[in-house]
Amino acid sequence: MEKIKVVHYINQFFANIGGEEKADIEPEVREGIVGPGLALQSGLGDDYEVVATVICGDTYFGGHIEDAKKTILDMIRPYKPDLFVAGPAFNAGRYGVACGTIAKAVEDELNIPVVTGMYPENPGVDMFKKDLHIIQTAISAADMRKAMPKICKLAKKMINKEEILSPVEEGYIERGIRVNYFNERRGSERAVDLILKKIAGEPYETEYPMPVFDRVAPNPAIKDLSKIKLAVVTSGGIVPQGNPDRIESSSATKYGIYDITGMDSLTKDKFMTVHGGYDRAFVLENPNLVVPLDILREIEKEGIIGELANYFVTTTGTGTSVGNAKGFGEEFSKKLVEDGVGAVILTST
Amino acid sequence: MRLELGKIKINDVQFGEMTRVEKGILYVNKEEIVKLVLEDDRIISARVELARPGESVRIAPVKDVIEPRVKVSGSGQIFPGTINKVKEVGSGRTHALVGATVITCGRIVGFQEGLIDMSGPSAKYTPFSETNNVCVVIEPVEGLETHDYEAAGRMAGLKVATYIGEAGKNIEPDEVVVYETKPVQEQIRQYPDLPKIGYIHMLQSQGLLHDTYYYGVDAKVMVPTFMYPTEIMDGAIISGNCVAPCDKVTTFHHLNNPVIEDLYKRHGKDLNFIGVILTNENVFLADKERSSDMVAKLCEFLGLDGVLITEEGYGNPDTDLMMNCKKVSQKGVKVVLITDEFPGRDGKSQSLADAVEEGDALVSCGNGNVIIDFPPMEKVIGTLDFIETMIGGYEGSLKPDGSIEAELQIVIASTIANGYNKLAARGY
Amino acid sequence: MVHMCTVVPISLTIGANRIIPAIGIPYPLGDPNLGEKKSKKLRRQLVDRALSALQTEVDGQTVFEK
Amino acid sequence: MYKTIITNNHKVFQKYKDRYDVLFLQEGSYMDVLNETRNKVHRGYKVLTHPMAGSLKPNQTPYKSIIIGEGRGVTDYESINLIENSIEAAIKFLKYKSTPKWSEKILKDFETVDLSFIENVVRNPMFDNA
Repeated sequence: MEKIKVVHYINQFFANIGGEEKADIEPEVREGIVGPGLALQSGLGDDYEVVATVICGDTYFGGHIEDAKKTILDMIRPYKPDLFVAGPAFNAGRYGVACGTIAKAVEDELNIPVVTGMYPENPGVDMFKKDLHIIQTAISAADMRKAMPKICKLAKKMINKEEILSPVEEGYIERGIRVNYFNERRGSERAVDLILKKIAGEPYETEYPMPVFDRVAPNPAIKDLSKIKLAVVTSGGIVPQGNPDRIESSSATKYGIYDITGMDSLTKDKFMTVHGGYDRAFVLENPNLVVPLDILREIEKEGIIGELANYFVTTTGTGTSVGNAKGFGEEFSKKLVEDGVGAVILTST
Repeated sequence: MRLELGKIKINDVQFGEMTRVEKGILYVNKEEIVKLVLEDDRIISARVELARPGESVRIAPVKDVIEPRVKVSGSGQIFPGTINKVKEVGSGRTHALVGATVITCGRIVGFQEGLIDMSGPSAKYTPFSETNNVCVVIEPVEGLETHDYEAAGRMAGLKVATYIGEAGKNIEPDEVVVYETKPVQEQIRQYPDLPKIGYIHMLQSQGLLHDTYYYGVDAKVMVPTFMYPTEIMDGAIISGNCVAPCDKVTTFHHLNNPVIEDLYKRHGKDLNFIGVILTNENVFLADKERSSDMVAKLCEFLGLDGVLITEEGYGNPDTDLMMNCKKVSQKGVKVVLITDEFPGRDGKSQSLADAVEEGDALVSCGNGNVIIDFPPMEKVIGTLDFIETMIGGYEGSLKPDGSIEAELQIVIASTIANGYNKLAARGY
Repeated sequence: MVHMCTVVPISLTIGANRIIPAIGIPYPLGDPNLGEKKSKKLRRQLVDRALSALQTEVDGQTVFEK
Repeated sequence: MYKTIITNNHKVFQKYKDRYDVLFLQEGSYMDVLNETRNKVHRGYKVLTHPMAGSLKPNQTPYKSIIIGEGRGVTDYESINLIENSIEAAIKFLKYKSTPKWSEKILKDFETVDLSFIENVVRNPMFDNA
């Protein structure tokens, strides 16, 4: 019998190439098993064969998402896999985002089952949990021994087209997909229990959690603004004319970084808005209404701020999932910090 | 207020010379029912058909479902303010033909209503696959205006149910359940150590085909008020709503409100059921503001520790649900919400059209957007002509062999948002 | 970071700590109905307020109305 | 308060065009009415009737009528919340199934039901003072 073919994706660290200093290596593919592929192969058993392993540096992937995705898909295709496993990434943020991105691309393009694994706080979780089955792991690679068997078990169920049970039963992170089932008791009876628990101050669990948002502690005040580099970030959908990166007018899946070197103002011949959630007429006429470059240049000249970053960061706020937005933020914040930006004005429409 | 509800168990329904109950079998006189319905000159024809559990029967499109009941003693008559004179009900003795219903069906407008399957895999989604149903198929006179037709259909069902209910008047019930709620101060004194629980019952009241009546008054023109729970069991509230099949609160469900039933089950044991606050779901935002203010005020006034809130419908009512939840919580009263969900066909979107952080304890009555397959049935009561235009149906829903593919929301009371069913949704 | 936005409740919900209420959704920083000159002046005021918010210590979510 | 009815329902337009300011989007869709309302709300109008009035889902009825009132130039957060949630919900429904091409008779029924929501509000004694 022909074996079920599996391709595995891992980063430079798990391929034993190196840590952060090797994180910029470009994608490569190797025949057979590498690193944690051993645990994957043994977990899947003799009916399966890990035919290839794709390796990519996390920094490279993060900086070249579109290119990396395309290259890696091209590397995977010739193996005609039946199953794709990425990671697990544990709590490694960029690795998690890479695993999620590539797993989703494989699922969409090659139409085969995909599984990955992450720690619940990995940013890749919020970005991809609705699209993928992500096995919940512990924070570090020490959990590999426990995580891999769960990945294998779920992957086999997918291959055998068995019913995927609830997150608790299978060990994946809840995807936020609402699925019907018959409870043992009717709703009104459960509601009476719930109210009595709530009144008694006992722990109770809602059957449908309302959307919740994270809180962060405020940063301390800036002492001397005149030494600070300031940047503008916006969710108002301001892009260069022609929208070169094709940022969506709603439900954005990407953000853009656009140069403003030497400009005194955002002029309507060079910039526009693609935001689909408001009447664009005013902003099309004057993009400074959203990215106040005209004022910020004045302030820069007056020496009130040290300098203005030579770009602004932009996306469309409307309909964009919290997971995606969070992912964008985690990514471009790193760039802002690397570029020495000390303060940000975020404008929303 | 104290009501004895005598439950006469009905295990079968048959046509007979005389409408009567004998050994758990309901016999109905077809001609008398037709005559009763045709008293209304807005209706040109009426047909009576029977549907029993397990039969290969599909009923569509359904307007309302009503349990036949009759007042044996005590003030007022069944369905006060609509069928009978306005007079307070909810005390004395009432008999119910449990396991029997009257179902009105036929075309009201082109797009609403829903279906009931008496057997097969889709039967489990509606409680009416387990009841013995007297189906009244009505047809209006040509060109009858929509408002008039809705009213005629509504009255026809109530009239027939009242007529059939009379058959239970002198029958010894299989079981008598006593429900009692005292005036508020006495009620609190009766169980001083138990948490005081209320029920906020939101009535659909948006307009044509979206209305509910309380003692005959249109719920959209009333302000929130207090009601003894037993009043509802005598038909103080009736449904004039026939738009969203899955979460429609039929008149049957008003008579058999599960929240009231389950609160009474634990009344005096681990809670003290103080009563029901009735409110509405109006379109005008100023009305929502006023109604939710008054609901919160009533909760405070009654000194409640906790409330259960149910809604009828999706979208507009979600706003009332959340406003009630927020304002009642702000009075220091604990809240549990009961509702159904519409998270889209992939189940990935937000289930409700509104949300507040106070809504932290919610019971789910299921996802109405899920696609269900309905196998063909041997007999159709009513017509399948409108399946594709019914809510939950779509172009291509009805297959040539009579099978149907449609969203769960096409099934009557399948995700009813008062917790009557066991269906629920959970996160996957 | 300072958040300049029109719908302050949303900013509070999502957890921004320094918030500047903006003018309107289709024109957060300015008001084109007032004409270009006044609109720009308004924008300057708003940005100045944002910069001063960045220099103010806060111990939780704070809306800078003035 | 100066009120405007935004509608794509001919029956609503005919009935109220002489009494109220009616913005009639003759060829407009359900979404167009929501979007037009949103633009007005963004410019300071208040929503006076719930944008999702009726249990008919956005991919079932083609008609929508919403009454708005001229605000005092201040953004009304509740109105924004309502209209944005309604648009989000409408997109969710329309994404999987667009509104069918109904027969004339059914369209008339939809018009009548939509009109009924507005009639019930206008009939409200509070309405003209709101």
